[in-house]
Amino acid sequence: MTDILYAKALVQVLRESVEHDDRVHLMGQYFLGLTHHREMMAEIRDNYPERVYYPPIAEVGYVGAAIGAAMAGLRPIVDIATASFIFQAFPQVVNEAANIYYMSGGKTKVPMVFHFNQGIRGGGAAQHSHSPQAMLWNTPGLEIIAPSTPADVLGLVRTAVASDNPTAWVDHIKLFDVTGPAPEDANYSIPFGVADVKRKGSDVTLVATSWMVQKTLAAAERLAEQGIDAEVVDPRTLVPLDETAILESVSKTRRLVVADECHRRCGVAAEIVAIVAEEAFGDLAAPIRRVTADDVPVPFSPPLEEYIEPTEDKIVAAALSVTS
Amino acid sequence: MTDILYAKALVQVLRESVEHDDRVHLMGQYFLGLTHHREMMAEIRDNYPERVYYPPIAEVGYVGAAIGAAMAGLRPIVDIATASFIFQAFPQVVNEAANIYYMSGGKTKVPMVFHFNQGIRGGGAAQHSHSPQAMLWNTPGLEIIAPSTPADVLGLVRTAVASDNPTAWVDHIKLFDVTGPAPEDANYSIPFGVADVKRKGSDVTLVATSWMVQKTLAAAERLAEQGIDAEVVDPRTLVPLDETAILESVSKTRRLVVADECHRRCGVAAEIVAIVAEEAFGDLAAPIRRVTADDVPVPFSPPLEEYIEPTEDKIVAAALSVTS
Amino acid sequence: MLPDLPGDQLVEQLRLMLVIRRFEEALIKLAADRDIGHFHVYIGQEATGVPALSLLRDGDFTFTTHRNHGHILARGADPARMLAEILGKETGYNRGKGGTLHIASLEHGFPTTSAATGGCIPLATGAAFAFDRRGVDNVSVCLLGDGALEEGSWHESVNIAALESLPIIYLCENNSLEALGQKAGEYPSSTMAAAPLTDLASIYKMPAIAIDGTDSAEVYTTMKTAVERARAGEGPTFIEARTVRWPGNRPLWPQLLTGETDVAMMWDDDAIPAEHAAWHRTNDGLLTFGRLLLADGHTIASQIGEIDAAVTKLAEDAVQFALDSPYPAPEEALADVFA
Amino acid sequence: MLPDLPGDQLVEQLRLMLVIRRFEEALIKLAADRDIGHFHVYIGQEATGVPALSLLRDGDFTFTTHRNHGHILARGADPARMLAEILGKETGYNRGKGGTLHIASLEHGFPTTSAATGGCIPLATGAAFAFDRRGVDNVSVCLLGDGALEEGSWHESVNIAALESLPIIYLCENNSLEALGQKAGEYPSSTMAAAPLTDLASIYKMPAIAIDGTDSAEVYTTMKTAVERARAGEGPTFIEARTVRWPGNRPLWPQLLTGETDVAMMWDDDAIPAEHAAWHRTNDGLLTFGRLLLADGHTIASQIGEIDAAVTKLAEDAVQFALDSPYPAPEEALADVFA
Ligand SMILES: Cc1ncc(C[n+]2csc(CCOP(=O)(O)OP(=O)(O)O)c2C)c(N)n1
Ligand SMILES: Cc1ncc(C[n+]2csc(CCOP(=O)(O)OP(=O)(O)O)c2C)c(N)n1
Ligand SMILES: [Mg+2]
Ligand SMILES: [Mg+2]
Repeated sequence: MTDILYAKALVQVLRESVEHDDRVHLMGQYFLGLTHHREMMAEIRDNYPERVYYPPIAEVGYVGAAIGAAMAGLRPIVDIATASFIFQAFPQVVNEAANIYYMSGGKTKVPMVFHFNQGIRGGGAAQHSHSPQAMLWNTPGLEIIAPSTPADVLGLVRTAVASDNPTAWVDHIKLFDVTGPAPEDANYSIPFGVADVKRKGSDVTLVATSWMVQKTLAAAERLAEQGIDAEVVDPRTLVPLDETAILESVSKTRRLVVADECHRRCGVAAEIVAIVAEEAFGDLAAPIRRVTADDVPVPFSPPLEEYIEPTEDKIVAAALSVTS
Repeated sequence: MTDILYAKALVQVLRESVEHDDRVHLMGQYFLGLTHHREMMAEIRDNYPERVYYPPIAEVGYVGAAIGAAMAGLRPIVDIATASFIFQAFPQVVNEAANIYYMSGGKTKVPMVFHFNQGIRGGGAAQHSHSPQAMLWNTPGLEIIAPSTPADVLGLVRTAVASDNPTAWVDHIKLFDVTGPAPEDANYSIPFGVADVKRKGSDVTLVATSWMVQKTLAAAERLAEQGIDAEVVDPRTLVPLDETAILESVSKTRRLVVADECHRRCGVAAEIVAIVAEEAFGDLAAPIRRVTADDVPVPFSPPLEEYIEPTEDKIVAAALSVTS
Repeated sequence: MLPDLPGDQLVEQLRLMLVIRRFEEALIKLAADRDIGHFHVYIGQEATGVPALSLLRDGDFTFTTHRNHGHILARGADPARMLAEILGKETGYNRGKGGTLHIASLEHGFPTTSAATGGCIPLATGAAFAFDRRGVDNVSVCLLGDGALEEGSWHESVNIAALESLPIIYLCENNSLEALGQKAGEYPSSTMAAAPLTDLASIYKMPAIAIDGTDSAEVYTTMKTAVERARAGEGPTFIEARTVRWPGNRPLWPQLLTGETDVAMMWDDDAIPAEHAAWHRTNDGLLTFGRLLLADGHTIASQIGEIDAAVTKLAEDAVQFALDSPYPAPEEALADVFA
Repeated sequence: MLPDLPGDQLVEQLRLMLVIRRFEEALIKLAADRDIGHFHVYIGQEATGVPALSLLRDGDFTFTTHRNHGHILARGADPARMLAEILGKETGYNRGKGGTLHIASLEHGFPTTSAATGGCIPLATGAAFAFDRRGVDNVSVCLLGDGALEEGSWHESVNIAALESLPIIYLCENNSLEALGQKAGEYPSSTMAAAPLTDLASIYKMPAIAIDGTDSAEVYTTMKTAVERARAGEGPTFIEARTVRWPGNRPLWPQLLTGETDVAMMWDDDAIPAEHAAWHRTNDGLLTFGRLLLADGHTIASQIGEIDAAVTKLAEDAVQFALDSPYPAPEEALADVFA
């Protein structure tokens, strides 16, 4: 295990996927968004120029083409860049890719990955800050991964590329700068549906995904200073979801806070709360709390953006409110 | 109050809207889908031909045009026909209409209504059976109405047409055949954010929306036969939501079942459960139950479709499970 | 004119056209008796689909629409399993999960069928992308209605196909010419400012050809050139096949206004009823095809009669098979969400 | 050539072009000092926007894109409130909620600005629909980049505008001709098989004209015809204004590679630095416009100098105003979701 940058791990797993399997093609190229890391993609572009496709600004066209290509023998990893642009591709993602295998009676496979950079990024304003994962979770037929560390992006993307199903790879631009240990074993992969307890604790369960895992871990340290021992559970994949891990943690701590960057109404946090309210009602000793983006379009101005964001402070406050 | 068919009430309110306000234009014309009621639309088409626009098969184009028209002095009621086609228009509905007023700093209004027929309709299969209201609820900036009776469609649509905000009108083809009393007062309208207790009861709260209200009322009758007195709460508008009415009912019955036709994960039911789990934790005497569509694409075959649908039977069973 | 093919292959094409015709007629009759929901039939377009798709081979992919029955039958699908699917039966091609809108059969090169207008276009383009990148000489055929050209997915996809020189044929069946449906207050179609429709492809620098979709020779020859071009890596082609809308073709509730087709109309003018005579005489590509076969001596009336009897039986058996087949077990609804 | 307008109006157009130039320069300098996020500048396209939008009047609507600053300033917006918006301040046009991507000012006819590529096209078409149905003679102007023509929303909307004969002008600023960004591994643009781009409009049966976007007379005359046509109810027009991409125009991080524009380059060839001489001599529409004004005697060097000093001060004051302005109160974030 050596420490590695998330952005580097991302490029590494893309490069290896292209290297090891002829069928893997990258369609779109803004995997690292327009961050200063983006030039790292050159290593793939330059070594495998015929495996990287630069589409027109035509999301329903090229994302749909990736779906068609998956049925015809490729394993595309299609990049949608800013998650907000997935709406342009929704007819193909939601109404084609998700349905094909089922609709065909279990015959036609769609082995592919949709990558996008979601969330409140600093100045993205209303049209470039979406977290579409709740909408995708409301769409049966899509697997969903949400890595939060360099090791997880390596391990989850390897599994996603090997999967025979369309898999949405929820990524967050703010993660690119995170450094962490990553296994060097080229065969290391993370099975879908296995949550990771990123911090053990006994007083309160904090469930978080993607970039919010990083914020929640920081919040947990601050809670520790106040004598509260928080457990941080990262589901890592929303579909399939490791309900057991969440329920076990809640049965131990009897308290739950869910931190998630989707808008609140019908967001990812709503679903996790609903599962616990249905399945672990008797275990709870306090109301559940959601820490999410407020239900307003994301504003541009920095203080406004920060006001509506789910922050470390808000996670700490929520955890305190259910433990005191 | 005379009894009137839902389909008739729908046409009546559309016709009156066109009649009373020059700015109202219908864009698209499948308000009654392709049901046998559809010819009732002729009364508007024939009397106000210049107020009904027949668009090409171009959802992002004409739905977006309705949004543009709303900013420029019309009050369009745009029909998307089958709800599944709203995905084609998502870039405009989710990333334009919902954001414009906020993004402009509270200056530019978008007074319009989006109509669509959602849900499991019998043979719609995976691509024509969507219930997109959860996704729309996850999109701040849209008002959402979901009438369930002839009176409600009259009263809610009147308010929607008068509203200065973009409003999604969630409709369900199966409602068209429902008959019920409707006020004859032409000024009758229903304020947004006021739930309707469609049946008073004390043993269990059943929250339901749109077509599920009808099924839930039938389920409540069956529960009554078994000695269980169910209260049926119809929020009528999801945005704004009358949380108080739901919480008050739950504080009385201490039991909650939510019936909704969205897919389960991150659906409308998840949100209502989450609200109650957060706000009324202490009031609950039993786990909450969701009755929703199962998380599979909607299958074509009749017995399969029925198997995954939220049915009257399933509502009864869920209510029994939390009351016994 | 007839496609330039040996007589036996032409007779086989006639047989396939008749399979489609008798299948759709059987379906309409079945629907008159019971509520099987809505569906769209291919009657009147057989002379486009059969010759065009006869040029495909194993590994080629075809993407079709809500109006898919004829296309899939033209590639040799089993009418019984087709009808079973339409009735939602376990024995159907999709084991009941797809229904009429989504019939898929990988063995016949139909991986998925989208009933979202324009939905098939990016998918078909992507399959061609895969063939190109894999370096195989398979082709992708995108069958679309004229209405689908109104969708943005058309513009975005055709641009990609042109830029990447993909092995795809966009075969647009323009059946709007007698837009009965429009008059009846149903789907308006061809709400398109661009005319001719070939402009919608030629501007992207690809061959774009309008042909008479009831002229099987024209269909065959044009498609042959397009398929060869695609296999040779020379890029996409757009073909607009113009057909005359069959009088019974209500968009959702087709009716046998013209009656069941009497093959004797191929050789016996007296068999043509006065009502819809123009349709039978000049617009029905299937009848025209039969007449040409007869005129060129590739077949005789009695052989056509025999073929027709056989395929009529096939269609009847298909109905029986579909009716007799069981529904899938309800809990099957939860299976096959993921591979 | 110069637009056929009185001298004072031409001088005012020069002033507006300089407002834009100095504004964008000030912004780039400001961004060098502090992280204000990314933005897109209009430098090099002033000779398109200013004459084109000078033809609009009250009640007309303009829809622009991520590259909106120049357009809104051309219609008379206050540079101070523009810059305040770009910094997210309470005094900005959108009270900080929009930022550079979404500047909106109803007073100047900009109801909303979409930064989704192609997002403005249906909206602009819809505004024209409203003008048409309301029977007023206002027009809607849809400003779009060449890249936006790759989106399906283009095709769907232009078809609607053509069919309904809507009062709209699609003014496409093609700035891809020196696609520096593409080489630098940033946004590839103009990934379009159709060429010329006017084909993408003319097939829908509307006038579609390609012009030199640095030739203010051509811009003015073409736009005048289009606006008159639209006001008269004669339908839409497409104009492709070709500009040469300004050397400093990195898509997201523009740099003052060509330095701050020295207006003396209009009359003193020695003021032109060797590096980027071609740019300054022939490609920069603003300098060309100034030279023509001088040649035709509509102004003199000293007047240009005075105007430039005034607008430079305006830009400096705008920066100061923006910096001095307060941010909105954080809890303002929750306001104005609904009217
Ligand atoms: C995205 C979308 N919009 C609208 C529809 C409704 N619809 C079903 S068939 C049809 C007409 C299609 O016309 P065309 O493509 O010419 O096919 P045809 O039925 O004429 O063969 C329409 C609009 C749909 N299925 N999908
Ligand atoms: C739907 C969507 N896809 C992609 C983007 C990312 N993007 C922002 S600007 C841009 C280039 C646009 O090119 P063009 O329209 O020519 O405008 P220019 O910047 O050249 O003026 C792209 C692709 C976006 N904003 N929206
Ligand atoms: Mg058609
Ligand atoms: Mg450009």
